[in-house]
Amino acid sequence: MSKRTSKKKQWTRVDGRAFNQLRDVKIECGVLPNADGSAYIEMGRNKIICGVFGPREMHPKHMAKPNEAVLKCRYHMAPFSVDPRRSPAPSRRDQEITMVMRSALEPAVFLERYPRAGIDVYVEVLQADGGTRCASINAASVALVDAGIPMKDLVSACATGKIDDKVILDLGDYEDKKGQSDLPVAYMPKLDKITLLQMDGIMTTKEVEEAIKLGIEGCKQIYEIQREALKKKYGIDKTKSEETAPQEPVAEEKKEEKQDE
Amino acid sequence: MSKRTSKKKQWTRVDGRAFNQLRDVKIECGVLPNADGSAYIEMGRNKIICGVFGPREMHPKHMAKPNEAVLKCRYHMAPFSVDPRRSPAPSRRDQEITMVMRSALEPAVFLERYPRAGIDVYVEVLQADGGTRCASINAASVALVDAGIPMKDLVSACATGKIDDKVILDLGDYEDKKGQSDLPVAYMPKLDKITLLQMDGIMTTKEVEEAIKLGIEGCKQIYEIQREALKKKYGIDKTKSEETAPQEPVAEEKKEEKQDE
Amino acid sequence: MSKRTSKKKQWTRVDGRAFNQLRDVKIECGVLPNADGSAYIEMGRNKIICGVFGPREMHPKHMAKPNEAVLKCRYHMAPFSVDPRRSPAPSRRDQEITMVMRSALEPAVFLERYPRAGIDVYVEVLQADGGTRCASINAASVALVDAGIPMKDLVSACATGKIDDKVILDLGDYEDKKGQSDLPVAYMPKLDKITLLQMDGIMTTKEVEEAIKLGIEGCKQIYEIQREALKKKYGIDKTKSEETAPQEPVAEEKKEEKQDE
Amino acid sequence: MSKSNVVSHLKQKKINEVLSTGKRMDGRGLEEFRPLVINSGLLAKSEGSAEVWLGKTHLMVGVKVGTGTPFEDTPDEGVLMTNAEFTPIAHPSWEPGPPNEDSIELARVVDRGLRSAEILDTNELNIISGKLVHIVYVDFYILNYDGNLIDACGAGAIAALLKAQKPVYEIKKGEPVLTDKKVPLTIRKKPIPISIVKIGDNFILDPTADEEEVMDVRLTVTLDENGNLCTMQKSGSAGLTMDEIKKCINMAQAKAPEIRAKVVESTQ
Amino acid sequence: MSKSNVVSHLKQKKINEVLSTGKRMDGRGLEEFRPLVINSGLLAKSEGSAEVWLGKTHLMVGVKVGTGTPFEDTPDEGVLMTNAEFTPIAHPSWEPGPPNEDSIELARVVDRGLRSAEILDTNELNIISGKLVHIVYVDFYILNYDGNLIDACGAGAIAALLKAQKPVYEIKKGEPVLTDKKVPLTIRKKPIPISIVKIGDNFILDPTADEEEVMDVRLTVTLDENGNLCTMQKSGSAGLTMDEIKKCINMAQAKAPEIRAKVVESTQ
Amino acid sequence: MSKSNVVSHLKQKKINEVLSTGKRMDGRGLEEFRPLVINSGLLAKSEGSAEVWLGKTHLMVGVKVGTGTPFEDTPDEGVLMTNAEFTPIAHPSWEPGPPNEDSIELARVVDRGLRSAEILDTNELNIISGKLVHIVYVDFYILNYDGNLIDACGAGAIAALLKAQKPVYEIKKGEPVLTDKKVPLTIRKKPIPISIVKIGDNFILDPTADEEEVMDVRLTVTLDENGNLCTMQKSGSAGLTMDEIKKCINMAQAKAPEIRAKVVESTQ
Repeated sequence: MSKRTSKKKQWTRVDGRAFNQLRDVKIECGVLPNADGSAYIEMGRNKIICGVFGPREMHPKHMAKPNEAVLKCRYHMAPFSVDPRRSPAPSRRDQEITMVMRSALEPAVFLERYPRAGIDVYVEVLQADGGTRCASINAASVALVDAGIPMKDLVSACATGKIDDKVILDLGDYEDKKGQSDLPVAYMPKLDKITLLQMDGIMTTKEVEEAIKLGIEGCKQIYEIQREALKKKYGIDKTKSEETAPQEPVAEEKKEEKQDE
Repeated sequence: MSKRTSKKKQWTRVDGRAFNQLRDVKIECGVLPNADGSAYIEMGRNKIICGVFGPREMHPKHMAKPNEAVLKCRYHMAPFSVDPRRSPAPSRRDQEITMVMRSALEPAVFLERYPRAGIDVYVEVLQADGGTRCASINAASVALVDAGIPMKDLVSACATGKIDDKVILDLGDYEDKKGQSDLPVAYMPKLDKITLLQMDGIMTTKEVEEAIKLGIEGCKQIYEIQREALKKKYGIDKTKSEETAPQEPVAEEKKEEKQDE
Repeated sequence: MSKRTSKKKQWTRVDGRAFNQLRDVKIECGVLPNADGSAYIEMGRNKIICGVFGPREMHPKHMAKPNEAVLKCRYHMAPFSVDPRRSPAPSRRDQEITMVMRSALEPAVFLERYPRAGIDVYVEVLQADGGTRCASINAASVALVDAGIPMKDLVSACATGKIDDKVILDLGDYEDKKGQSDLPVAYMPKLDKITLLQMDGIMTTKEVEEAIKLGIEGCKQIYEIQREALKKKYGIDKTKSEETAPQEPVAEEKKEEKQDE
Repeated sequence: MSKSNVVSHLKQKKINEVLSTGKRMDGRGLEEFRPLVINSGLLAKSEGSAEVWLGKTHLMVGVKVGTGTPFEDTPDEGVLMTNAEFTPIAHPSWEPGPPNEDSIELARVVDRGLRSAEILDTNELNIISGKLVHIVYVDFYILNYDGNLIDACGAGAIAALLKAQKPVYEIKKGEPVLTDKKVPLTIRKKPIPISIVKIGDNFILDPTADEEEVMDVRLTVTLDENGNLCTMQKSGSAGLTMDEIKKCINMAQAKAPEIRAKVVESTQ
Repeated sequence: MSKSNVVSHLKQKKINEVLSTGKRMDGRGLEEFRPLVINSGLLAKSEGSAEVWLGKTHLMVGVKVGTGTPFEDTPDEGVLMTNAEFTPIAHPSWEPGPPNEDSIELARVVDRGLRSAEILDTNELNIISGKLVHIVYVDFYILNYDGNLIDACGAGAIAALLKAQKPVYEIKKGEPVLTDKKVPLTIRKKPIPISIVKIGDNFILDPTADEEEVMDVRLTVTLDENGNLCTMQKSGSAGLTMDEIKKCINMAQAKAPEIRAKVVESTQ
Repeated sequence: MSKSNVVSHLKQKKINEVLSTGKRMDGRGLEEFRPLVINSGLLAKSEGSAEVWLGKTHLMVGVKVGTGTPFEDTPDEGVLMTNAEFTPIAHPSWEPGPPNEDSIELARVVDRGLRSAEILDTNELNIISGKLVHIVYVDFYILNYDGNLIDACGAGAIAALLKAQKPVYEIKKGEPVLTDKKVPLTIRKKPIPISIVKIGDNFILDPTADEEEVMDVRLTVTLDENGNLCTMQKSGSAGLTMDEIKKCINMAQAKAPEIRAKVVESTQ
């Protein structure tokens, strides 16, 4: 660790990225014909697909809430997404990620508009390359908009971490494993709120603050990519405003019609 | 395989049967006092018992169908039925056999006469000797009649297979394991319809046709044994006709009384 | 076994107790703020805690009985209660103990006073030292009273066993493992009824009778300790009578208020 | 086995009335068993087997002898495993699925009787110390339920084990080699469980399903051929006095030799 | 796939009407497949993979090559394991959870086709006799369901296996040592399943979800490149005559080479 | 922990009113903990143990040291396993059964704190490379739930581990032999989790069950004795600003040494 300063100049990342550079991110929305909303994301070598169903009747019924919709999430990995092959049964890690993903998305959704309903957000990881939870949140956020769910903001997520005592953005699989710490962040850019924050490994308070700030910068870049993906499907904003987040009234009308069926 | 013709003359089966000869088949009906209908079959060394319950209230209720009864099946093997001992938990093979058994029996049952009801067909394999799915269908078919369920026809089943490039009837356990292919058939003789058809192993189209025809011949023999078993319990047909399948009006009356209780 | 008579004089127990002497027993009641009733017992090195909930709505509803409450029990061991660590999933032994515990407590409870209700008795073994089922029943009995459930009598339990052909009271872990037989007894002293009786190992009829009588003596001692524990929480008996079992009318009133809420 | 409904209440009343005359619904005396028929050895693919009828109660017992690693604390001892399955054909109310409380109690009580009697010589089941031992599985498979499963299974277990054989392994260069030979298992005891059921003031043996439904309490007493007790198990939601327990033990003592004789006879 | 409700009944009526004109709801001919697109090898972390679209049916096939101990009775043979997962994103009515009856049938039918054709040389998958063998996992992952999963998965399995590689082990002093090398799996056959569905009096290929919902019966016929049958599987609640079965086999014989050609093409 | 019903809504209103006065329902200051009492080493049959009371929250921590085979990629390292059980005695609404989402999060957050701090020297837990290692199980057993389980379990884990011992193995002729000796585990760090809960505009420490029921968001910060962060975990259905996060970290920094001191004191 004493080599920190001396090594600074020649320090490079395994894939040649700058410390504050994201991996390539590609998002496509509306990829699942049977889902109400969907999105596919590639973030580095991560390949993740998300389908959203709802608002629909809550199942099981006794879990419904009288004054708001329940956002049900499920983070799941394909057996062939990792090496060696994994069992399709959910692990404790999967269940924890399911929880934090829900907690990252809930603040962005107008749940109170659909009392007694359920909204299902299902994430399937087809290939994992470090930072799957952040990539999943990015896809889920776009899929929710695609499903016409009224949102307060998009949720954008990416991880930061520390390697060789240096705080860097968006660790890939290889960096993840040799990193000193890992700090995933989800962020709502318009509302300026952090909705996911986890950390493992040893960091000083200063490093944590640095890492969160770096993470927020990353999230802002992802936010633009998410907006582009939505624009690509739904066309240029009528308002020509900065806003690519869902036009709520329209989305709501769409939903109400749906419920009238 | 080039030896096919030269070997034809001296070819014999391990148990001395002719190529188109069934193993000994013994069926007894009404063996379970607590079941609405039941049958026990020995087919070679197979020992299988089947109990039928219903028509009765469908459980769980939400699985009931508004315009017909649901035929629920379960194929299950005793831990001591095979060597080495097997776990009592159902395997994927068991679940597949459950499916094809249901699909083999459904065409023969007047399900539309009992809307919202459930009919349970439970098969328990006490000793397995090759061809358990066919033996199970034979027992189940008799047990359904014994339960007074109105039937369009009996379902009779037996397997054919290929050994030493020769198509033969009703493979026993030993033949099953060294056979080149296995082709179980279930057949409704009066209606001339095949209700179960599976095949594994390599066969030409011609061999498949030959095998199915041979299977149908076997089914017709089993049909007579099934009829005898029913006659033995229920006495000689009043109609003196060929028909030993259930006299539907009687069977229905019996059922209606039952439901009035 | 031929040494029985000759060894009688110098025979001693591993912890120096007399043949008819209990291990130290300590019972405290009302230890769980969230439970309707609770008790903690130390019996030798056994450390067991019991919580009672109810009478409350039966869950699942279809298990409710129209003319009495259902007494649901659960005997459960902490992973760290034994050596080596055990899985938290219930074993067949746990399920058997659950059954006999319920069967030991039921005769003492006025179940008919709470039709359709459920009463949950949950036992958690924190440290096991032989005789956990008896210690659990002792705690559960006190916890039921603490919950205000009207009782016909307290249930007191302890095991007897045979070591070196000698019948002794309240076997500890070490004795349990080298003993020739084990005979747990639960007993209602006022009603003079045995509500739990199990035995394993070889015993003559005479030895069994001797063992049951010795067990009853042990139960009577435990009964006093249970009464003391209840007195300590609820103060001296107003009636100054022998009875420390619950004052039923009071207990019932308390319950009725509860149900009116 | 709940007594909660009206039908059950009427059944209880009727059964008690008949019992008070010293007879049973089916005409039996209070301590009389239904016909017990045991066919042993009829399953060719099991190392031992018995088919048991006790009145309309009908079940199969299968004994399979496999191999496995011994428990760490008993490296030289084979293992006995007992399991009961309540098949859905045995009773209209029995659902398919994992073992329930009743089937666990059934297996446990019979199992404890076999273990207490040390019926098998577990050292004889050793193949290679610490590495490979025989595992003897005794599986009960209930085909029709009409009460008194413990006694029927207990009797069937002895019959099936008496006929059971184990394959012989030879050790060549430290490795086990399976031979074609089979030798009978050594059966050291013949423990027989007898269940006594109390209904009202009456004590009866071999209860039917109806009698079990309305019973107050049951005591199962397992006895070996020396008249010693191997296991006891009380169940049901009532208590018993000391005198009642003595009475039950005496009833079991009187009946066990008769059942044991039938078991032995069936295997000859 | 119940036909119990009114909507389904109307759908059935409509589909039958259109079929009687010799066409399908989507304009296809009765024996015409929807566009089949296969991208193989796109998952870098799997030893083999294929993404399959068949119309709106969309799925991934992942092949992973791991190691394990062989089965006792085949100590020199590697193992092929097939599994299908119906993800909840694939259809609004599919719940997350353990495999259901349909996903088990799907995996079983494809698996039986691969096995019957002896697609892999299991001896080639041996590493150390009796101790270590390769295990080849073929996992189907359904992303969007619009019917005919068996044919789509069957085609995808061949594509994924054709591109799959296995890591090479060297044996040093009797111990296996993993090297950096990878070699392709030997694929000995290319069995292709073709499912024929009967609706009313019409036989069609490549059914959509709507067509499967109202079908009377389905026959799946798996064929190898010699035109031999490897597997058949009838499902659905109706029967078939001998002539109908012959017709189905002929339809499958006619279609399989076209599908096989697309699979092979996709891997080049 | 749903806020959906009327009772809960009134509770929320009431709690907010009191918080706005700078106090809590039970009279505590916003950053004040309830009394923390830890009894360590009281379970004689565990290798380490601690009983923890935090107000009415009551739990046991048991440390067991067993053995097992190491993971393939870390053949020289022992294993730490953490598990939390929510017993049905701890709260009227807790049902018996397999671990739920909350108990998984509890175990995971504490576990990640211990791992990040590299609390155990996993190489010290090696017995025979690639074959046998110590496995250290830390089990949390919740006996009464009144909020703030993470902090209570985190403190209890350190107390139990500080007192824990592992049995000593000697290697004789390449085989491990268990001796009578026991030596303490080397505990390299003392990470302490502090959970900050936001209700309305107020940030509080050590929330009760009622406060957790109405909370907007929780941030758990685990700190080692150097003031470095080992783990963070945000949960709850609201977001936090950067400034709020800084505030939370500061609150945790200020409180952790006090809790750590109590833990250490309890083990002396």
